[in-house]
This record gives sequence, C-alpha cells and structure tokens, in this order.
Amino acid sequence: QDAPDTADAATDALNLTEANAAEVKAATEAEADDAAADDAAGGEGSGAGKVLHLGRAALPEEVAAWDIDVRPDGTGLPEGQGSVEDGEVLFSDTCASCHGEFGEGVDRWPTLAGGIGTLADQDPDKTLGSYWPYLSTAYDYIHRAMPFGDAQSLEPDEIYAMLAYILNMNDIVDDDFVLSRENFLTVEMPNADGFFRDDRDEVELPELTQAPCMESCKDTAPEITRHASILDVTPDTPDDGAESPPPMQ
Amino acid sequence: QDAPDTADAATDALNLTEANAAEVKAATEAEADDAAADDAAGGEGSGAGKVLHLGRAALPEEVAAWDIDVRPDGTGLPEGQGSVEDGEVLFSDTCASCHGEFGEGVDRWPTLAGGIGTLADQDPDKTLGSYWPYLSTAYDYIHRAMPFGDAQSLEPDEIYAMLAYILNMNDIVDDDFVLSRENFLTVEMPNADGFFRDDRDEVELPELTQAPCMESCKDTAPEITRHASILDVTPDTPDDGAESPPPMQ
Amino acid sequence: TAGLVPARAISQTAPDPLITEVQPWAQYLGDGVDVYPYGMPIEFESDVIRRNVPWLTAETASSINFTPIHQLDGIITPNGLCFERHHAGSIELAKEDYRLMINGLVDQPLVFTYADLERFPRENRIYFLECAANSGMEWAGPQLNGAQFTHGMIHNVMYTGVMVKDLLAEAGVKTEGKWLLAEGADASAMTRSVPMDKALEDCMVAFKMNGEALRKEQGYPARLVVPGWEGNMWVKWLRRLEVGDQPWEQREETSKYTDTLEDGRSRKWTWVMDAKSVITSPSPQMPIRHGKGRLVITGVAWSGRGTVSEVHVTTDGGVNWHQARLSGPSLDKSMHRFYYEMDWDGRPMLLQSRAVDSTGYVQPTKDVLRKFRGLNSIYHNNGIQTWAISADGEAENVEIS
Amino acid sequence: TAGLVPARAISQTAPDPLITEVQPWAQYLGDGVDVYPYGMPIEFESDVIRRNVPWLTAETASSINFTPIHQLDGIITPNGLCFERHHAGSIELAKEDYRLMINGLVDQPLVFTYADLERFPRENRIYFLECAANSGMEWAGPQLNGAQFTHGMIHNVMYTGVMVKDLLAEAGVKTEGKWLLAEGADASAMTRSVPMDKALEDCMVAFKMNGEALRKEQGYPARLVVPGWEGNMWVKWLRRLEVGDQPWEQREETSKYTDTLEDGRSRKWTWVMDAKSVITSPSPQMPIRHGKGRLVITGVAWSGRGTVSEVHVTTDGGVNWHQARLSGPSLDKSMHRFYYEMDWDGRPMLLQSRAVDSTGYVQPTKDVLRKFRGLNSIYHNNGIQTWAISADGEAENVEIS
Ligand code: HEC
Ligand code: HEC
Ligand SMILES: [Ca+2]
Ligand SMILES: [Ca+2]
Ligand SMILES: [Ca+2]
Ligand SMILES: [Ca+2]
Ligand SMILES: [Ca+2]
Ligand SMILES: [Ca+2]
Ligand SMILES: [Co+2]
Ligand SMILES: [Co+2]
Repeated sequence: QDAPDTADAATDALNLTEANAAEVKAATEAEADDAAADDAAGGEGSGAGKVLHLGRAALPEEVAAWDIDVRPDGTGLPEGQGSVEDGEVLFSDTCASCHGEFGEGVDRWPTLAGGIGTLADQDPDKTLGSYWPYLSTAYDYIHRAMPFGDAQSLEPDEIYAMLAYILNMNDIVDDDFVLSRENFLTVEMPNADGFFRDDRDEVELPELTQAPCMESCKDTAPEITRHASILDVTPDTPDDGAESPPPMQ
Repeated sequence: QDAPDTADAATDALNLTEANAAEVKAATEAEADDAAADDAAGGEGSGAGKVLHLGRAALPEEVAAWDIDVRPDGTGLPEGQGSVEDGEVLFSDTCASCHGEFGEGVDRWPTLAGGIGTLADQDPDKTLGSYWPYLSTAYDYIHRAMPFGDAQSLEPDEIYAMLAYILNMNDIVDDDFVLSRENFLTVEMPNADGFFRDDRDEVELPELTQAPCMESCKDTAPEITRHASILDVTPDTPDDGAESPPPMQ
Repeated sequence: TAGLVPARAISQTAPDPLITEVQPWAQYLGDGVDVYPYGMPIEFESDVIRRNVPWLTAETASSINFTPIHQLDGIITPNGLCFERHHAGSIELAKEDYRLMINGLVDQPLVFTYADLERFPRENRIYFLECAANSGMEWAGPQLNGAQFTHGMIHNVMYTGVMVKDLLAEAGVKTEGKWLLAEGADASAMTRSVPMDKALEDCMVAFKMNGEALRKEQGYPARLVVPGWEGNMWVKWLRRLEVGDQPWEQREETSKYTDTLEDGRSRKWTWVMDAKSVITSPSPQMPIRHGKGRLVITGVAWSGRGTVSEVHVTTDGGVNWHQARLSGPSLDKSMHRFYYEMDWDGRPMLLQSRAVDSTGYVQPTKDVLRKFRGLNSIYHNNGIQTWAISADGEAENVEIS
Repeated sequence: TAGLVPARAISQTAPDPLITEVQPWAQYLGDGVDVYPYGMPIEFESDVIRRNVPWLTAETASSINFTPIHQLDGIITPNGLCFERHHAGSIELAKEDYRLMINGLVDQPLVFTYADLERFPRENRIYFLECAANSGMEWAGPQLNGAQFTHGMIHNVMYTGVMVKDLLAEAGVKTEGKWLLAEGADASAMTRSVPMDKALEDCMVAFKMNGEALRKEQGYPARLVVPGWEGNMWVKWLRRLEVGDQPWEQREETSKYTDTLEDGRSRKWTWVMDAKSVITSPSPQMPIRHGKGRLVITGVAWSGRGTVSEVHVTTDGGVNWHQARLSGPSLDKSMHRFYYEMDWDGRPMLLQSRAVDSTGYVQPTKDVLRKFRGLNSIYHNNGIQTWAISADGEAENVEIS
C-alpha cells in the first residue's frame, strides 16, 4: 500500500451522504450577512479598541482579596495597631533569623536598620530607615512578601507592631510608640525628600546626543587603569568567590 | 559587605603598575594605521567578496575519499564489474531482508522492481526500474547510503553486480548481463525521457497570479465532499492506524 | 451584527476561591535560579511536542516528525519543536570532528574546520524551511486530521551563518562551474544539486539557529540554507560542496522530490516553494472550546518567492473572503502570522485561508492544483486547506465543492 | 595593510583521517524521529547555560542568573537560555488556575481567565528585556570577568500577546486613571506602577515567547511586556492590573530600582533603558583561539528609545572608531547584532563598542556616566565596556584611561 491507495479511499468518501451539509449551508448564509457587516465597519475587524465584552465582573470579595496594595496617602491600610514592644517579640520570632535581632541582617540577608545620613557617603548604607521615602511601602511589602517563603501570612496588628519595631530600631520612633492606621501618616521618614523624577533627558541627553568622535579621539594612547582579574570573583574559575565578594543590592 | 566595597577594591587597582600598558600602547599605534587602511577601502570591511585566505588546501587523497558522487555522464564511476548472477547472491544476502528477494519490498521497505508503464495510471508504481531516469543515480545512491545502516561498506564490483541484478529484476537487462564501468552508459532506463524542467512559471503562474475574487465567489453554497475522519489514520486518536494506512513515498 | 455580540458573561455568583484564598504559589517560594541551567517548557505544556506518524515509514531513522504548528503563535519556531526529517537518523558530529570540503571546478580544493567557518563574515536571516512533502499525504483527499500533520513539515528560524559565495570565493569557482553539489556527513550522505546562481545569491552555511548552536537533528554543527526552496536541499551535517558544470541527478532529485503529473511525465527542479497558508487555530487539534462570541482565527502563511502581502480568510467555504491582519515582521521567505477576529454565532463554518505573495501569486484551491498536476505528484501541495467547524466547535479536515 | 593578510595556512602534510576514513556517523544510523519529542541541545553544547553568581545573593529564590550572551549569535535568545530574575522563585501556575483582575478607577472591575485572554486580538513583537541592574556590579570598577556576567541580564524574544489598552477598554478607565499597578501572583506579589500613557501606548500581556508558551521562569502563563523599559516592570505571573490616580511607590520602585547619585539624592522613575552595546566575542569567556589573521568581532546593541542606527567598534581603546556592520532585522526596542571583521596582527588590543540609537543618543563611557551619577547608582549602567585582548588572545574586563 502506498499514498495513492489512501487517496482512493478518500475519493470514495465523495459519494457519501453528507449529514451536515445543510447545517454548513445555513452557516454559510449567515456568515455572508455578517461579512458584509464587518467589512462595512471599515475592514479592520480585529476588535482592537472596541469593547469586546470578554471576562466577567469581579465580585467585591474578590477585589478585596487581591487589592492589598497600600499607597503613600494611606489608601489600602487596614484597621489595626501594634506597639514597638509587641513588635520586638514578633520580629524576633518571625524575622530575626534572616534580618537579625536588630535588623542588622544575618549573613547576606538584607539589613533593615541603620545607615541614616550615609547616602552621600562613598559607601552608603541603604535601609528601610535610611532610604525608604514612604512608610506605606514597608507595610505593603511586608504584607505581600514577608516573611520570605510564607508571604501573606501576617495579620494587620502584627504588621503594625513589627513596623513600629523596625522604625524604633532606626531611631524614627520612641520605645513606647504604637503604630496604627490612624497615626500612620504622621511618621516622618528621614529620606522622604530624597527622591526626584528622572531628569536624564535634561541633565544627560544634551551631552549624550552629540555626534561622536570617530578618528584620533585621544591624544595619548589609552592605558589600562583597572583589571577585573584583581578582584577575581567570577564564577567558574578555580578560586570562585575566594575574595568574599559582595551581595547584590 | 555590599557592592561598593568591591568597588573600593577595584579603585585600589587603579594605582597598580600596569605591566602590559606598553604592550597595549604599541598595539594601539599599529591599529591606528590599520584603521586608516580599512576605512579607505570604503568602510565595508566585512571581507565579503574578498579572498580571506581561510581554510587549507585539500589533499588529493582527501578529495578522493569524499568525492564519491557519480553523474549521469558516468563521471565518478570506479573501475569494476559485476554479473546478474553474482548480484542475485549478494542482493539476497545484503538487501533482500528489506527490499525482498525480488525487489518487491518487505513490509513498508521500498520496492525496487516492477511498475514499468504504470506512471500514468491512477496508482503509479514508481521503482528504480519504472521511474529512475539515470542508472548513475542508482550506483551513486547504493554506494553512499546502502545497505541502510551500513553505508559505504560495498566494493565497486559488488555494487555493479547488485545493480545488474536489480536491472534484471526490472527486465531491463538479460540474465547473463555483466554491468561494468565500460558498458554503464549503454543501459537504457525506461523512464529516461520522463522528466522535464519545472514549468510552473509558464503553465501555472498565468492562472495563479490573477486578482482573486473576494465577494460572492460561488453561486451555490459549498458542501463538504470529503472527510478526513473517514480514513481515520491520524495518530493520537483512539484507533490509530486502524485502517492500515499507507507508507510515505 | 449587534445581535451576535454577547453581553459580558454572567457574573460569578460565589467568589472564586482561586482569588479569595491565598494560593500556595502566592505564599511559598518557587524554584531558584540554579535549578534549570538550560530551561525546558513547564510540565503543563507536555503535549506541545513534535509527533511522528508511525505508519508513514518503515522505521524512524528515515522518517519525519511534525512541528506542532497548531499550538504555536508568532513566527518563530522554538528549536525543540522544529520538525525533523532524516534519511539515516540524527547523528552526533562534534565541532572538532567537522570538516567542510570544497572541490570540483575550483582553482584550489579546500578544507575548512568549524573554527575556520567562524572567521567568515556572518549574516542573520529568518527563513521558513518547508519539506516539499508537506501536505503531500493530502494530494488525493483529506487524510490526516490535524494542522500538525497536514502542514507541520515546516519551521521558521533565525539562522546565523556565512554566505556560500564567500566560501566559494576562497576556492575560486571556474567559469564552467554552473552547479553546486551539497553533501551531508550522515549515513545517507545526502546530496542535492543547487544551481550556481542560487548558491551565489542567498545560500548560507548556517551554524546557529535562533541564537544558539544548530540542534543535532537540524544538522549540528553546520547545514546548508537554501532560502525559499524545498527543505530537502538544506543539506544537514554539510561536509562537502562540489562545483560542477552539470547537475548530478542524485536520488533525492530524481527518484524523490520530482512531481509526477497525470500523463506520467514528471517535473524536476521544482525547487521554489509556492505561496501557502493554513489556519492553525481553530483546527482539528484546536477545537473552539469557548462557545460562540469573540473568536480569534489565526494561522501562518509563507512564500518561497518573497514576502506575503495579503492573507484572506473565509468562514463560508470561499463565498466571501476577508482580509486577515498580518502581525509581526514581514520578512523575505519567512513565515508570516495572520489573524482574523470575528464574532462567532455558534453555527458551523467552513474555514479557509488564502495567501497572496509579493509577486502576486495567489494560493490555489486543491482542485486547481489537481487540474494542473493530477493526484500523484506527492510534493508541493500548496492547495487551500479547509476545516469544517461544527456547532460544538470541533474542526475536521475536509474538502468542499 | 596587505602585510597583515596571512597566506592560506600550510597544507596538511598527511591526509586527515576524519576525511579519508569512513566515520561512524557516515556509516551507521543516528537517532530516529521518535527519540526527542521536544528537542534539547546536543551534548557538546552543555556549557551553553545560564549561570548564576552564588555570592551575589543570600539564596537562589530571590536571585538572578545570566544569559550566555557570549556564546549566542543573531538577535533571538532561545527560551531555555533567557536569564532569570525572581523575587520568590519560579512558580508553577496552571492556565486553569490563572486569573487576571482589573480593578481600581474603572467602570467595571473584571476578572479574566486565561481562555478569555486568548480571545483578544494578538500582536507579535520582538523586544529586548534588560534588568536595570545589568552591569550594575561594574559601577565602581571592573568586577566580573565575562560578558555573560557583566551584560547577561538581557534577553530578546518574540512575544505574542494582547494589548493592555484592549484589556483596559473592557473595564473602562475613568478619566482620573493616570497610573497602572501591575501585580504578580508569586510569593513576592511583585508590583510596579506604570504610567497610563505607556500602558496604553505599547504594553502587552504576553502568553507566548518565541512561538511557544511562556516559560515557567518567565511568568507562565502570562506576563506584562513594557517595551524598552527596565525588566523589573515586566511583571511575571501577572494577576492584577489596578488603575489609580497616583503611583504606588512600591518597594521595587523606591527601595530598589532607584538610582542614588553622588549627593545622596536619588532618581526615581528611571524606566527607559538607555542605548547600550557590548562585544560578546572575543570576550573573557570567548578568547581568540585561532591566532592572528581574520577575526570576527561581534556583539549586541539595543536602545529603549527605538532602534540602533549605528554601532562603532574600536580596537585601540577609543582612539579610532570603525562603523560596525548591523545584521538581521532592525526592530524597535529589539536587540541588534553587529559585526566588525578585521585582520588581527596578533598584538594586544583594547576592544570597545559604542551604540548610537535612532534618537541620536550615543552610548557614553563609564567615566562620563560616573561624572553624572557617581559610583553608587547601581542601576542603568550603560557605559562602554572594554575588553583587553592579550597577544595570546585572552580577553579581560578592564577600564582604561
Ligand atoms: C527566610 C528569610 C527571611 C525572613 C524570615 C524574613 N525575611 Fe524579609 N527579606 C528576605 C529577603 C531574601 C528579602 C529580599 C527579597 C527580594 O529582594 O526580593 C527580604 C526583604 C525584606 C524587606 C525589604 C528590604 C529592602 O531593603 O528592600 C523588608 C522590609 C523585610 N524583608 C522585612 C521582613 C519582616 C518584617 C520579616 C518578618 C515578618 C521578614 N522580613 C522575614 C528574607 C527574609
Ligand atoms: C535495513 C533495511 C535495508 C537494507 C538491508 C537495504 N536497504 Fe535499501 N533502502 C532502505 C530504506 C529505508 C530506503 C529508503 C531510505 C530513504 O528514503 O532515505 C532504501 C532505499 C533504497 C533504494 C532507493 C529506492 C528508491 O526508490 O528511491 C535503493 C536503490 C536501495 N535501497 C538499494 C539497496 C541495496 C542494493 C541494498 C543492499 C546492498 C539495500 N538497499 C539494503 C532499507 C534497506
Ligand atoms: Ca500502489
Ligand atoms: Ca488598590
Ligand atoms: Ca574566581
Ligand atoms: Ca556597606
Ligand atoms: Ca565529484
Ligand atoms: Ca485514528
Ligand atoms: Co471581512
Ligand atoms: Co574602519
């Protein structure tokens, strides 16, 4: 047997009664009308820009379950409160194994406290205390992502308490402070004014859109000033990581 | 430790004596001359179209080892000869397990004999005998690719003999025929004149480059004339291959 | 047509627990960055695979499998899903063991190592590769029920390689050199004759596909690329290029890949792949499961003669045709992706697509092709494909009046 | 320069047995077409993998690995080699379990299933995705010795997906809606604020990459695509889009992905990725092994602002620059491949490349960047990379005067 034999069988099929021929014919006529309609609409037909009535309405309980974000203006903060004191216990139990009892960071896990006033240093220490402009971000993030590996497991009161403790470690609030939804916006973050919008267009682009030099661009022949091989932190070479290299920010 | 610490280390590196600075400087000057030269050549520089002097000369033994092709005019045929009689034995030993004692093909392995005069039939039988225009192709192919799974294992005399036998099975040569390099071009293949150059441009394109109909292209609604489901030979459906489907050509 | 646009589906009556309950993946850690140095598809996609049709051939070493085009989108075929056609299996040939010889009518026969190839100027081009036998099983009538099987002997890949003309320039082609024989290193020692004009125009020796090394089954470490021409010419594991004054008339260009017409005479040198298209979804392996309303019809189109300039889609078996929307880069001799979006009323349809290429060639119906070529030409079936869609969204490979 | 062009290498004195003896792969059958339903690279390419740098992070679930850009060519990154950056690991989220919510300042909050997404009009676009931290370890000086590590937080893929503007049109954005929060379904519940103009201009929700389903580690089954902007915004496992009148100032847009300048103040909203390029070969992991003579220098260039119009290459550390040759399609916000071919005299070189984009932006030196930004800005390091090539062809990551 080879291909044409099968073809014979297919050819035989020609003579069979087509059960769904009538059905197809009906479809054919309906589509002709439809086609005229969509072509009249300009031949675009992709539906882009039109409301297509896809998806379904989200239920309030569903929106509530996922709408967990908190904004700088406090939108999204739930009812609740927590003290530095309670926070210290909770933090010690749930967070300190990675971040350290005083937010100093165990091994290469992130540091959460300290560094205020170091941002302009040669070696800035960027922490929740020294760097974060908004406290809302910390509430939001701890709730959505911490403890690492057990996200969204914390209750509002616990988060307020741990946050109070983290603020306290950073000398932003006193030992008897109780953080709550109500006083949330009164907390002043040290680096609140430390950010400005991207200004590369104004500051950098004028210099970086000049026609570049193509020939004899340097007066003296360039010399090597720094070598990656000195640090020797590249994986897959014999002494990987021998120089106790830095963690990633 | 974090990234800037490493940076410090790198910065320290700045003050090291650069052992190869002189070396690099020399390179720099040489390259400047070179650059002028290649830019003068029109800035193309890719080397496309130029002789680049890559590769090495092939040795005669090397060319001989790989230059195994045989052409219709006999170019490439080695010295040698073989009889139908010898071929029958050789074929039976080496080829018949797949192609059958009489070239009829075992199971779905290719047929090598028969079918002469069937090419215009509804069900043409295309074999070495009925279809192949040049005997050279058969010598070439058997040597380069057969026996399947033990390619390039045959000696010229063996190939001539088996080919004589295949021709004999196809009634192209007599039982006492001896095929050799010398008489190779005298063998007349039945379908030698059966081929012509692609003429789609002249025969098909005039009709197939007409602006196509877009609307109301058929007077009566189309009906289904054939169904793939009747053959039911598609894999991954419950009754795969139930209808003893055809091998591929 | 307003009546056909459904109102938004009825709201959920009870909240969806997938939303209201914290799911494991939203709570616990997933895999780290050290788990998959070379990534594979997620387990849920284990049905997106090349499939062979065991009954097609006597064994799997000279056989074919099919790209799951019905499940793909865009124009790039992932390397792991590019269909395979071997004549003696897929071999393992290390770069160190690779040699490419140029001989014949040249001033100096040469041997290149793999490292030599890398020193030539490189080009990057996206091309389709279609087997001349693609849709070949369908010449005489609909046989296989799935776009993967009817049209899956195709893939579309970005090649990086060097130009054949640059390689030949090294050896120096003599004026009598009008043909090029390409030969593979596998146990079929695959050979095809390529006219010198084509070889010099745009043929490449490619060593990368979609950025990485050629896959083993696509000719690692180097294959010939013959843009727009039948896949069999794209010799894999390329080991030799011979320059000659005549074509070689090898087995794959006489016994195979020649097109026998109704009168028993056969066309040879039918190298260029005519314009063709197919709707990949819906199709027999991709039924409509969402019921009536918005429906995205999609497919691919290509032409060995240039780019695809238009694709037309019909839902009524060719009475009325609509302009499909082409999406993604439109490149010479590359696949093109098309879409036709519509509101489906839930009634049976007869779906077809029709490609028009940049030369004005219009993809013909199967009946027109048969008028020219009869039923036995096996190769180069670029006829319009019909899928019959039933009211329950199932698709079937059919032919229509 | 004629003196530098070497004569063809000396002929082999004895015939090469790889040619004169029939090799096993030319005699025996290779693998059949049923062996690899989804193909993987040949064993000889087992060193072409994503690599992580264990000391960079405390653990692998919030970490990064790097695309082996030094071994790739062309402009497409194969899916299995696209670098990974997770904040809580790579999760398994089945299509059936997938939900996408739109809420906030819209007329009607909505929930889409995966099947719903497939019913929107689809687009196909090739875009680079670069992590804002790519080359970040190099701000203060050369640290890692390999293009994979200095520049490998990038990939370039063809996405198939639906336009964010079409999804938002379903919910009806209120006039006050000026920002969009994108949120992921993983245990980091990754969030980023995207200005509405960008969201409506060209953002996509993609479900295919290079033709097949998104890979697990790239956000299966759906991710956000934010063309030309920093990779962190391309939220994976996208589960929610909220429309708001203000940005959210989330952790990844305040604590991270903000650029601290020398005076201690920090730039925020530095979304667009400036034009950048790197020579991928030769490079520290890709030394020149063939000695002097013809040398192909290659690399990639990209710009978040448009296309790359020119790449310049210098071999003398920036004294003289040459136009590189761009090869392959030049697409908006996509990688571009460049080559500079030369005759190498075997002496040390200082190699650099410099991209110029369609807006006229010229890739700066690292020193110019440091002049603007100091040493501590971590992100958005698009400074010119220098490789020092030694006489024996080794390459090292260096900085020069
Ligand atoms: C198992 C280790 C682990 C535990 C336990 C853990 N964290 Fe974390 N924490 C991390 C990691 C890792 C990151 C960084 C994640 C990333 O970058 O994606 C992080 C980041 C943070 C950050 C952001 C730091 C920055 O500078 O951006 C805060 C705030 C934080 N954790 C607070 C907490 C609190 C509060 C708890 C306890 C409720 C906690 N973490 C428990 C590992 C941990
Ligand atoms: C193990 C099975 C096997 C053996 C043994 C074998 N062949 Fe084949 N033969 C094949 C297969 C399979 C093909 C088709 C290969 C392809 O299409 O790539 C083939 C093809 C051929 C063809 C081409 C048929 C055509 O129509 O194109 C010829 C001629 C041939 N064989 C001759 C021989 C001869 C002579 C021998 C013995 C020396 C031999 N074969 C031994 C399996 C075999
Ligand atoms: Ca038959
Ligand atoms: Ca909200
Ligand atoms: Ca090291
Ligand atoms: Ca520090
Ligand atoms: Ca020859
Ligand atoms: Ca079946
Ligand atoms: Co229309
Ligand atoms: Co130049």
